[in-house]
Amino acid sequence: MQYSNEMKIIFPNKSSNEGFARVAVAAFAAQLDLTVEEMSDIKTAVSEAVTNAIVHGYENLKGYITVECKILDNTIEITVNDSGHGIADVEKARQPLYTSRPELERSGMGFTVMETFMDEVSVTSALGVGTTVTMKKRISPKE
Amino acid sequence: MQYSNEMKIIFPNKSSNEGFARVAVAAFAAQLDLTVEEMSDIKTAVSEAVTNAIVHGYENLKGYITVECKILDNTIEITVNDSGHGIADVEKARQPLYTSRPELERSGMGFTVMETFMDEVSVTSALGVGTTVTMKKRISPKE
Amino acid sequence: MKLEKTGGILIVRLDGELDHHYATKIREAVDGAVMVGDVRKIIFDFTGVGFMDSSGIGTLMGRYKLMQTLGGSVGVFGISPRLDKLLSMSGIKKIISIYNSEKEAVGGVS
Amino acid sequence: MKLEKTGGILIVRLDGELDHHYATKIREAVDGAVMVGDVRKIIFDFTGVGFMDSSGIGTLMGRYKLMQTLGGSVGVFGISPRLDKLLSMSGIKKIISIYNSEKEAVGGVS
Ligand SMILES: Nc1ncnc2c1ncn2[C@@H]1O[C@H](COP(=O)(O)OP(=O)(O)O)[C@@H](O)[C@H]1O
Ligand SMILES: Nc1ncnc2c1ncn2[C@@H]1O[C@H](COP(=O)(O)OP(=O)(O)O)[C@@H](O)[C@H]1O
Repeated sequence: MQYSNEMKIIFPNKSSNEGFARVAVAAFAAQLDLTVEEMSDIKTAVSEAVTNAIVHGYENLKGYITVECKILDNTIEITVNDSGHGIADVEKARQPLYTSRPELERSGMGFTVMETFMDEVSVTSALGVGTTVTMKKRISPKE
Repeated sequence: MQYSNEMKIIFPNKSSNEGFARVAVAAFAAQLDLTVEEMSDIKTAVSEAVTNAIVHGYENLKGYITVECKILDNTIEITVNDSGHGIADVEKARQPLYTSRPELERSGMGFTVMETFMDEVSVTSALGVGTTVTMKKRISPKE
Repeated sequence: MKLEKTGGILIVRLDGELDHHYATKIREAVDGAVMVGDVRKIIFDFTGVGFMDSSGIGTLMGRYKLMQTLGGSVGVFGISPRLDKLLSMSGIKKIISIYNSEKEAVGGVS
Repeated sequence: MKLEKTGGILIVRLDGELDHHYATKIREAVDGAVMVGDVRKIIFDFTGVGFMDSSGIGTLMGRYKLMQTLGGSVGVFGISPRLDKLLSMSGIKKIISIYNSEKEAVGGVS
């Protein structure tokens, strides 16, 4: 039988909630037997996706961000959703160093960081509808 | 202008999620300038309400628990909801040492602990519909 | 959680957060050890417990009832002021012994 | 965050989690101190940073650009292996100096 668990958190697009989102996901992920490195990978990826929702998704709008986590055996799947502006060209957006907001000192490395630290990253987005980033990480079994 | 923030978490009735719920609320509450004591008060009260939803609300059913937190200036309001069995007699349930599940080693002190550590506790419940516990705590201003 | 049995005394060293989830595991482990036999006293070491809710009270109450049936007793040590407050609320301090140290607990001063 | 100015060197001691929220505060504080004048070099002390995401890269890049305009430079020390990995990804290590210690950073070995 497979072990499974899930959770969802919803919060408004305030930058002070970036830390909350990271800690909440980390607390949930802790039921997997994670190394310090794996835990940091997850926290960093969540931070990138949530920051993107706040900075790019909603910009000056007000809105809510949803973070869902699912654990199935030794895989964790994390989905970050906003109902903001959306991305016109996802392929371009995912390129290292590409940012639409250099004046906000974004580095353009957000998606690259997510891809580096997670095993799979998929992005679905529609202009005026919003963006959903889904990330998966397989946790290596510890003896 | 009043500072305000809010969040909601949703998770299934597994006892392993009790710890997750406490940490998530604590991470959110941390934006208030809390003493260690105030933080422990909040974590303990959340733990009681979430445990009740798991042990009494859903018993052997499967279901979801929702925890909502709202911060308005220096007050935190926490609402714990289940769509489980409900409580027939809320007044009786709130009495110290009353428990319907002594065989599960419940002490009957859950509501008393919530009332001791929070400033206000209100309970609305309907049989077959579920239970909602709303708790408020005013955080004393630090200089 | 670590269990140590010396003579008729079972020392249960708790760690982490004593909630309902952990309480279920403590109950199983401790009652298992007691059933193996020859335990006259259970002593809980709370030194490593950073959090407790009313599930901890239920756990102590349950072990008290068990030991009462078997003609034994229950004691605790390493209680922080916060845990003391929780235990005081329930009246459980009247039926189990709170010790200031492991030495005192094992020595059986009550 | 603590700012210390000695001679033309501004040391910025960071603490906690370097995300977008904190990055905004660092930007304001550091640029404010630089605008007061006479800063030839900004040195970031990362010893107290337990977490960083790509916002940290943007913050360093931004200060690099500022100091380039003013004819100064940016250095960092106290980088953990994990932070080093993040900085390596972006190529920023080619334009700012990574030092092994505060002494080395202040001494200006680059
Ligand atoms: N949630 C989002 N909503 C709208 N646009 C986004 C979102 N996430 C990313 N983008 C777009 O993709 C670009 C690249 O994102 P990323 O690689 O994270 O770099 P950065 O956040 O530093 O700009 C962003 O500059 C933005 O234009
Ligand atoms: N969410 C809930 N759903 C159904 N019944 C509940 C719920 N919360 C509390 N109760 C009822 O109220 C009683 C008293 O609760 P409490 O004071 O927390 O003590 P305990 O949980 O130790 O039994 C419970 O035994 C149960 O009968």
